[in-house]
Amino acid sequence: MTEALIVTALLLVAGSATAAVAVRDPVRQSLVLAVLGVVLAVLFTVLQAPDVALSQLAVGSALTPLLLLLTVRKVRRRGQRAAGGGGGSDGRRGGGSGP
Amino acid sequence: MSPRMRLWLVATGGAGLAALLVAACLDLPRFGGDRHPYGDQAVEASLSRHTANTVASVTFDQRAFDTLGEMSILFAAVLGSVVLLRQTRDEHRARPEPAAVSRPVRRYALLVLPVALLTGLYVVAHGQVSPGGGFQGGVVAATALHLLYLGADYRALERVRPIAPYEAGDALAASAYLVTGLAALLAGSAFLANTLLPYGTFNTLASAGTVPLLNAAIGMEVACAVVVLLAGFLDQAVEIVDEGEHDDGEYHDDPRQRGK
Amino acid sequence: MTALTHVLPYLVAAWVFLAGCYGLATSRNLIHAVGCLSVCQAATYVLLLAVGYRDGATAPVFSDLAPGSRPVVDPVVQALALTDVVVGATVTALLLALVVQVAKRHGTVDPDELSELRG
Amino acid sequence: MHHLLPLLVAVPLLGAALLAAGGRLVPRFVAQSTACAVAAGTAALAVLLLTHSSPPLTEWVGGWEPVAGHSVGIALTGDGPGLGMAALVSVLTLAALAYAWRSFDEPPHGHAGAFPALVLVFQAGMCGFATAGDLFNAFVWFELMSVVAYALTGHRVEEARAVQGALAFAVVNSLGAYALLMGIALLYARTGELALTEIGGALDAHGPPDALVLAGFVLVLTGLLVKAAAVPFQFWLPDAHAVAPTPVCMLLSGVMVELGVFGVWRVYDTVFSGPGGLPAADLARVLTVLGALTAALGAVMCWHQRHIKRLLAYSTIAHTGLFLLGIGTLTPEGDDGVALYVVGHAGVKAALFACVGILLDRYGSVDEHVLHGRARPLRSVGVMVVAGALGLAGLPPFGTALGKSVAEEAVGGPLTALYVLASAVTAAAVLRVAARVFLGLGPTPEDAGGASGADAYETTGSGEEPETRQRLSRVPDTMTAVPALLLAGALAAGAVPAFGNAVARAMSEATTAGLVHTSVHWTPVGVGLGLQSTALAVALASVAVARPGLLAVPDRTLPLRRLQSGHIGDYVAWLLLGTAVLGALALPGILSG
Repeated sequence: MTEALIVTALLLVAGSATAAVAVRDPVRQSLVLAVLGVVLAVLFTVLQAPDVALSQLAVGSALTPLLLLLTVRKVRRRGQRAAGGGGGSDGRRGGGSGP
Repeated sequence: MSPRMRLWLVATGGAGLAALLVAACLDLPRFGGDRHPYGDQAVEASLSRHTANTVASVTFDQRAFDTLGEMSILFAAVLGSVVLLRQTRDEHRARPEPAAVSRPVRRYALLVLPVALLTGLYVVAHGQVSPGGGFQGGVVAATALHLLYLGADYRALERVRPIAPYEAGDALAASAYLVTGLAALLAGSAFLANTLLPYGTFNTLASAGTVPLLNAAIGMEVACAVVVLLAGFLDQAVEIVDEGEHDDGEYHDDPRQRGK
Repeated sequence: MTALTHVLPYLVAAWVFLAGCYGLATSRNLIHAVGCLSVCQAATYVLLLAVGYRDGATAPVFSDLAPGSRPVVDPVVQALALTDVVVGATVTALLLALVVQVAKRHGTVDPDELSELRG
Repeated sequence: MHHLLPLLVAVPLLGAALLAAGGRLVPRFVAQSTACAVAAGTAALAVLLLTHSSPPLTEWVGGWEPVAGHSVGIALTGDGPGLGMAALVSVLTLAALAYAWRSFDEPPHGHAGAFPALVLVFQAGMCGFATAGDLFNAFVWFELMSVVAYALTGHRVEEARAVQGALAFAVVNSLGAYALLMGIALLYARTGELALTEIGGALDAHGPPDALVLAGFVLVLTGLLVKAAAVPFQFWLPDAHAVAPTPVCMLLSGVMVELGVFGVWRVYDTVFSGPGGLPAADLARVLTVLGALTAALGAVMCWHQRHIKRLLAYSTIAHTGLFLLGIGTLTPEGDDGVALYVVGHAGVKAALFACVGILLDRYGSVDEHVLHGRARPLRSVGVMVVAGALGLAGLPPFGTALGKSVAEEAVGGPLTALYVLASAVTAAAVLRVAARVFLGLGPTPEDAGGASGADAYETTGSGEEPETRQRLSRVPDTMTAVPALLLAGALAAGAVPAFGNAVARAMSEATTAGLVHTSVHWTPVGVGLGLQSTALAVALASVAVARPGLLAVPDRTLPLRRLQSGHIGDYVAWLLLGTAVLGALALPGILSG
């Protein structure tokens, strides 16, 4: 019984990790990463590591995706303007080495 | 390098590494094996110090020096992201408009907030007897504060969360951990030795000597650190506006739609 | 237990690590790349905890368990993994802070479009 | 005395915490003096411990002394090399903080203490790594110094290059750290130990090495070699070192990279050198091949830079290659030579970065072509740059020269030639810069306006902003005193005979428990080789300045430059390939054993 649980959890981890890499859109990726965090927490519980499972749940499925989403939001907010005004590569780049 | 070339490189290197790792996996002791010399001794050492949660004993007593390093990493990351996400000279702040929150959401958030905060504190306080401790409780408590953002709005969050005290709290918690360690040294024992307090009664809150103290210090450090980290990112995402962005004041996109 | 389950956890860890590396190398978006790096890190948790597992054992917490009554899994790897989780979160935060600044200063988060620092 | 070992970490950390908590309440002056005092105190402590490190100190943190030969605690190793690195780290930290006293002028609003606090945490991480006697603990400090280094590198967030370089640095080094952690987990699975010597003992008890030991070795070495910037893990280094604030560059190039080499030496010596570890021939092959490639690539790329900080960064790569070659001999002489070389190099390289920092703050550029002849008034700085270049070349009696000559004799054969060549080329590049920038020799470069020529695959140094609030009109005394003192230190390391012998004694006590006595002294051959590479450097530099066309063959090196693409995906791909190469290089001994 435990063995079946462990194998299932392991396969889920492998699957969701692969999905997290394969999904190229950062917003979707952060959702998949949240799922990966939950699945990892389940795996750790089955592996009798409740301490790690708790922190993985807090960090991996809440904090990290939240940070990723906030970053996406910041970057997108810039991107909208850049797409509209062509300000993508504005004059504040560092150096004279651009081609 | 062209993407094609890079792919070849990744394939070659990845295949080599994969072969190495698979060969190593086949040589590993089988999964679930019975030989854990260090672990068994750690359990004994934990029981000898009246610590019911062995993991807490390893983290805050036997290998407390690792935890010092880990705490410093967190401390450094907080300091680093404060520096990296600072408002630069070419940026200004735009006050976000207050957004209307539907009543059920508000009620839910304000109801859950104290519960979550208490849960966090409980988890911190019981680190030495049950799973959990400073890290887990700290993150929960810090995240709980951000329910305010969901339930009220960003301004309400900013009122209960002036950043400066949290930054100071982060640093003071780190100092508290260090001072506990130094106190043991001054008392004639080794740095971070768990010899200052009686080991107490097994499986009660007052057990395990200095473990609860270090646990509390970590809990405070983590909670403050997470608050400051999230604040830095929220600031960037919601308030700070640079030249490349919408700054005409018409931007009322509710961050919650994406932030949650 | 069958022979496969004796190594499966290790193989899963190896797979997750390599998948993360692949994503990191081929990423077209720096935010995505940071996500891939945290996938790589997930591999280290899995490996550590798999190494410390013991068949039929329980969690190393003696609050409702008489010491010595049942075997427990290795608490040391759990402490290591705990450290690792926190380290991972902080590194992610710092990397994302840098990505935010890259987006501001370069106007893009596509690594193919970053044209500085060559040669 | 051994109880004081953890203080090397605790004192700077406490200082940093106090600065972070109280930094906003005190004026900048107070924050800086506090930081300097803490760094100086730690340096004094490190030196004090160093004088008591014979026989080597061991501390079990938390008082977990071994019971029946085994401890559940963490071991700290206070031997000569470890404490020597800690002392070097602390002295350089003090130098960097003193240098930043006047020059580095950008505290984030309300965070006057943030920069010095970060530097102190950096110091703590490096000291912790240097004295770690436990593999996982070493990882923790390794990660701490990495995390601080990312933040410090990206400190000037307004600069496009700074944030890009910091990001590349962070991604590559984090991946390396995770590889290191995977390796630790594998070794733990086999041995059930974390203390370095215990892992080694348990490996030996298990029997001859197999694929698991190989994988553990490769993964651990990947992490350390990424830090040491060995080929093909080196790409992050020029990107990061070229953009980091000058005081940070002094620490990155002066000690952090060398700590990677130190880690390789320490881990091999304690974990893999026994019969259950990796055969010596394999490690020698790995280090010789990678070291030779690193030295050659670093030297070639160094020669072809015009961004002066980047040039110095590549010269660090070249010298790291030489260090790897030296420890790759696996002889006591090689170790002695490298130890001394590292000390001398730290002084010289930090001094050179400090001088370039002065150029940046005074003229707002670090481009060799743009600055042509403009720094004539800064005569003393010019003298120091030339002295530093001669130190790089290995002119006796610099500490670099003594260390290099000892290592050269240890490696022997064609590798000696590589030693002479690599050090000569890196020194020649710096001499060329000095001649053009401080003396205005040679024809004015055509692209002195700062625009890059037809070859766009190049990083110029003209886009850099001064680190002070405005360009300096007068160079503060602290900024010139620091490089002068550092150079004097590098000179003393070679000129004071007792120093070399002390280093040799410390190394032999750490490795062979004092059974093999080596002594470090000047030999006629060594002095001859030092003079030879200096002469070569001067000759190369004169030709380059007088006849720029003669040595400028960018076309042939273009493929090499194209590899340095600034693309994070490329760097990760190279890292994967490098791991596979490491495995392949170390494989023969496993197969035959």
